[in-house]
Amino acid sequence: MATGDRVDLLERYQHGRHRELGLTDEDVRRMYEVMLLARRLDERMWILNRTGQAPFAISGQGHEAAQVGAAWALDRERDWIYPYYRDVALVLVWGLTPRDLMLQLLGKAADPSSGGRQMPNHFSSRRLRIAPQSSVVGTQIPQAAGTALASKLEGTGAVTLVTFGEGATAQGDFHEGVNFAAIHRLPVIFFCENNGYAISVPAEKELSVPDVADRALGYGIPGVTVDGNDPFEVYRVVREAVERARAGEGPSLIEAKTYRLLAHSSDDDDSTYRPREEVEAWRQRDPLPRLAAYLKEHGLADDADLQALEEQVRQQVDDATEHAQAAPYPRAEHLLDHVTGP
Amino acid sequence: MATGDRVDLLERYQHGRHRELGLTDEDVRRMYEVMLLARRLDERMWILNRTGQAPFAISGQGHEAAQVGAAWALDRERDWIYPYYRDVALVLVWGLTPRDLMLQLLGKAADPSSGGRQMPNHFSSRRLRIAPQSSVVGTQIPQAAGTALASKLEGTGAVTLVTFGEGATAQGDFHEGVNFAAIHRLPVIFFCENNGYAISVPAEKELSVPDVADRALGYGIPGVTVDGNDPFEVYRVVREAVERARAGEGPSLIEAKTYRLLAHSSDDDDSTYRPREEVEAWRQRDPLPRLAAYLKEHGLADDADLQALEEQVRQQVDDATEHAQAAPYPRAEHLLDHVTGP
Amino acid sequence: MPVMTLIEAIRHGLTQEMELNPRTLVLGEDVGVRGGVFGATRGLLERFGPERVIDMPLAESSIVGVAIGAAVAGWRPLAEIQFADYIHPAMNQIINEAARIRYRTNGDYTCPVVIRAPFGGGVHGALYHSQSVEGLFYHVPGLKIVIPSTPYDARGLLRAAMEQEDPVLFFEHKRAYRLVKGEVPEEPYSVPIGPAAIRREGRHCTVIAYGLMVHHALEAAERLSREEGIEAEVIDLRTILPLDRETLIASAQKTGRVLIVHEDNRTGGVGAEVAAILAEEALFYLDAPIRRHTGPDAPAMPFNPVQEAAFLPNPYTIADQIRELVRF
Amino acid sequence: MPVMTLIEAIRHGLTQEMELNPRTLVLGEDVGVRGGVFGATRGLLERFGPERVIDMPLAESSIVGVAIGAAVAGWRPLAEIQFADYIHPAMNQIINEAARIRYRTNGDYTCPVVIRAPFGGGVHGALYHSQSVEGLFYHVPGLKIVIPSTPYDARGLLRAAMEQEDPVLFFEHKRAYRLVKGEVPEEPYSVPIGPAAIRREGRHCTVIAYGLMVHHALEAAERLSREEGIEAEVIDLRTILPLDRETLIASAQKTGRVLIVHEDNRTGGVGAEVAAILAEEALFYLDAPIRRHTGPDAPAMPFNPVQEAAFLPNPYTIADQIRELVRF
Ligand SMILES: Cc1ncc(C[n+]2csc(CCOP(=O)(O)OP(=O)(O)O)c2C)c(N)n1
Ligand SMILES: Cc1ncc(C[n+]2csc(CCOP(=O)(O)OP(=O)(O)O)c2C)c(N)n1
Ligand SMILES: [Mg+2]
Ligand SMILES: [Mg+2]
Repeated sequence: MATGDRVDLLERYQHGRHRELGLTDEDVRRMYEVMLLARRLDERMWILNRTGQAPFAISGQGHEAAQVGAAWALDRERDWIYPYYRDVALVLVWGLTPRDLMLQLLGKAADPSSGGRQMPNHFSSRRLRIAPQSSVVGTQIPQAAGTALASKLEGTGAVTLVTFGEGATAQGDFHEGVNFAAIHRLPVIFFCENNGYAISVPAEKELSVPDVADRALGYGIPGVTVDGNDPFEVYRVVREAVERARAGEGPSLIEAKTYRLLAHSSDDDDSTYRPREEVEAWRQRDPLPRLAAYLKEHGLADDADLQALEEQVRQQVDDATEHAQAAPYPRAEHLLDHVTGP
Repeated sequence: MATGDRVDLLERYQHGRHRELGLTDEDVRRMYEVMLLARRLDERMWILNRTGQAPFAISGQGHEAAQVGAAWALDRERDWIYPYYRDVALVLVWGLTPRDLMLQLLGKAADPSSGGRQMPNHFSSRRLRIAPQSSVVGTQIPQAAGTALASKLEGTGAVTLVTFGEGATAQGDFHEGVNFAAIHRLPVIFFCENNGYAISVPAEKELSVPDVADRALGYGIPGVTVDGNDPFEVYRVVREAVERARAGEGPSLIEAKTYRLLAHSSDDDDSTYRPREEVEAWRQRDPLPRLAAYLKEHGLADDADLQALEEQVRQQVDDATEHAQAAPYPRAEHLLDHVTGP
Repeated sequence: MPVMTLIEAIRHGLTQEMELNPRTLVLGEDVGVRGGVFGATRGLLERFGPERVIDMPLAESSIVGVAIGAAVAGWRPLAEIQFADYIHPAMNQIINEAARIRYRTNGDYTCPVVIRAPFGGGVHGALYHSQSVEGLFYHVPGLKIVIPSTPYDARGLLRAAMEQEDPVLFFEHKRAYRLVKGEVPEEPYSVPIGPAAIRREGRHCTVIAYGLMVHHALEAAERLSREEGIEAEVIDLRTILPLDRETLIASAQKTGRVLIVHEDNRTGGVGAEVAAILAEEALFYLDAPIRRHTGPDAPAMPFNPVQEAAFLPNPYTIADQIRELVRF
Repeated sequence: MPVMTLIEAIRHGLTQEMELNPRTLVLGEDVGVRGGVFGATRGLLERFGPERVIDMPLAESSIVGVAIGAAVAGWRPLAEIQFADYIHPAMNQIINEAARIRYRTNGDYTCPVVIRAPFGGGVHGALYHSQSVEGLFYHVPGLKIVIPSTPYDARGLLRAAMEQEDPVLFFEHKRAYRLVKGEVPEEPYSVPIGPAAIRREGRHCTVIAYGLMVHHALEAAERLSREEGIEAEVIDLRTILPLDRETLIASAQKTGRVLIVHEDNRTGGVGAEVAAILAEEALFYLDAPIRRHTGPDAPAMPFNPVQEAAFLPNPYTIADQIRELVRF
């Protein structure tokens, strides 16, 4: 996984890389802002968990660049996403708010994704075209193909982005979904956030090929591996996939190599299965300071700006936390609502 | 699917190809004999069906060379097979008899595979290391990986051959089984009898790659496409796969391109979905006359020998038919036997 | 009104559904050029084209998964599982996904997917072409399960399934496909999901059945009426989930004697729930123990004709059960 | 005798099983270096090596499929499904394959696969980490289903499961893992699959439960005995399939009043079959309608504490039910 270093090198030679990709300065500032918001929100969730205020937390820390890079390549106004539980940054771009996420964390009635029924980070919104997520790893993949089929039939040019970890690619549903999408050249992007582990199981025990992108070979679709901690590279390859998809050329499989900086979830202890040096090495490639450095280097922000942003984000996170804490739980008498319609 | 022609050409230049592969003359005669027996048995099954004596028949006609070529590359004394419903020739090599198959066709108590419980061509024998087959397409694939895992742990060098159609490769179980076997480098051979259709669904609607063998790419294992109507070529590539497997180098995916000469089963009518010209063209490549010609060309048999063989096979088929017809059905009071043990 | 077989009524219904709503999709194995292995989708491809009539790869989980994704995006998928015996690879998508989408989004999303599958035995289909699988699903809140026994109901229930917003399992008895005939209106109509039908009134006992067994029960009841003066009430459940509790309870209270008949395995079958409901709600009206006459607890139906027949309830065995029940 | 929690008894049992038979394999997600997400397999990898303790890819169908293939070849796989909620992708391999192999080969093959899975709620696990799934399987002939409620039984039933030749589903209530403690002999022993246990004798009514609910029922029964003089008999099913009909019938005949308690959804749950058996076999002994006190027919348990608690039977609600039953 030396991609990170390679890109760092490249960066020294390619000043203003974002502009070459057609991203405005404002885009980059916004990207950073979302990544920071996702990170701080996520950190707060863990604090709430560790202080006994939230029974569970699951982390996207480390994955923010991959998510934001992908999100920026899509069209929030018409495209669909099928996120998974690490996609805090992705769904923030898509329109869920910090309050929404905190309401779900605490199981409150106003949680727009599930009314306090689902665990944290189970995102859903019909209005925002965020598909209804479950916890069952892999099931969303054929479903995303089904949504892409609908878009194809409608001729709207809408694209579906479906995300998952590398572990999910061992599931039968991954194969069935990609196979169907490839046969029918559906406008769907299979976006794998490869953090090297499925809980404790390392990639070598989940795959027999070096890269998840190699799996694309069996379906005759493009498979691209990209440094998932570099939002611009991710943006670039996803944008290409989006163009292909909108042009009717079918699906792509994109693998963003990244790392989760924390344990799998608040119930996990990763110290038994991840060497501390490995974690430390990846901390050095944390996408947040990296993008902060880029902002400064390219004159998009100075230390004062970044400080102000931190402050603004902290307020948002505080507000979301307080709002969610004050919000009521669902009522017991609604337990049987929405089982079926009439 | 021009492989057939290519090999026909080759044949003209490679006299005695079987000897180069290490097959004796006797091997080739025996291969032909099994293929012929499988064909005539299969034909009789259809006759019994068409005359109302058997409720169902499902055909291996056209697939015989692929099956016999593969079977010859394995060791009947220690290797395992997970056959599917077209594998009449394969299981004949493995030790099931024409009587056994006819007993199952007619649902008789003495059917050794299932005691008259399963449909025709559902092969099974613990003694012969023929795995217990169901009708559910694809389920045998991870099971075969499990058996190969056992063999690996036992260190016996035994190899597992699992067969299926190209349609089966769309199933999640195909992916999960191959993925697991590839990760653990298990001694298993995934042998696809690609006849171009899953009932009526043509390969282009089951796969998005030209060859089933391409699916191997996603697992980093060898994928080989071979003319399934040429028993020697099949023998050659399977033998290579067997050697790899026994040497601990892991699984292979082999695709034998072939064709079913009849409808999917006695309940099917293929005239709606297969152009007659296509069927006719494949009839020209029928592996049986092709091998008969080879036998004659290489002085392994003359017309009289072939005639005698036909006669001997006819007697075997007659005997099997009469035996099965005379055999009793299972008794109603055994309906609940073998649901579970104590 | 034209007379149709069960399978014709379904074909007629599928065709009309495709006409009525341009967002209706048919998807399954061999549903295109082959028209389905039983012919249920014959003619649809020619009429509605390969965009809306999709021959799926041999992968049941994706048949349902793709249908769910299309439904989530506002389409109306009509998925076919070629045989109920092969619905198992899709159980995760059906139970963990389709059935929970409305609930898990607190009603924001619905998942209107209709999944048809031929089920049942008596056609020499053996262990994997004879299964009854409703017993595996009627325990799943969020689903609706429909099993029509007549062509009229088949068409009407299909309409009703397509009119509402929940996932529906629509099981069609394959031996009834050509055996059962009846009048079917040309124009679209719906038969509501939920209510059972009293197919025959009677005062001596209640027979509760569904699918092909309704016809066997009616045959038994007619014979017993003619020959022995026993008047059995025969109820056709039609909908397995939700069950029509009121009709069942009322009939049990009236006759005091209840026989439940199904082809599916006994333990944990639909009959268990029916018996439980009656043991809760009508206990003191019962003059005889509740009886279940069902497929036995064998994994499935053998191929050979002797054991296949031994597995299946038939008009004679049903008549025997009614006789014993009434004489209790 | 050492005192262990339920999870310790299981870990102890798994370790012993691996020692007792060198053909025993443990396979599942995170069972290796991580020792299982609940710690059930902790220490096994170190002790028995990666050949026999296999971290499987995230693919449940292959976990069971590979286990079947190993069993067919004479091995003894002990598969773990990380949460019962994720057993659904493996339903095809369990129901259509494992459960039918003995039957479909007329006894030539057996399929001795033991599949463990933590189930049940009350741990803020929400819709996908709280499910009870036994109701989806007890309808499947060919399977055995075991749900221990005590550490002693957990160890003994695991031994029994490994001693016999059929596929066994072994469900462990995850909230009971650390909550429930008890004595467990050091040496291997088995508790037979099949018989229920009468955990408390009583004459006023019978409470039938399994898993964690046994403990809630006992708590309710003790309180009612102390405070109100009501003596409830509490039966722990232990084995869901096959059911111990004799014990259930005898107790129902003795007390005349029956309450069935389970966490699983009501419709089509194990309680339905228990009620049906009693309505068939003990009808005229019943002095009150049979009652079921179960999880409601919601797709699964919500995350928020209010609705999670509302979903679950507890000692207070069970006591209420007993009171009403006895006063009927
Ligand atoms: C079908 C299924 N099996 C098991 C689990 C338990 N589980 C939750 S996340 C996870 C690991 C997922 O790994 P990966 O797909 O790589 O995603 P990551 O968490 O690493 O981002 C497992 C085993 C599950 N949720 N669903
Ligand atoms: C899981 C499952 N789904 C559907 C079927 C019905 N079915 C039986 S054979 C078949 C086609 C199989 O095609 P392929 O794998 O290419 O094998 P072939 O019959 O062509 O040799 C189908 C759909 C089945 N048996 N199992
Ligand atoms: Mg991962
Ligand atoms: Mg084929």
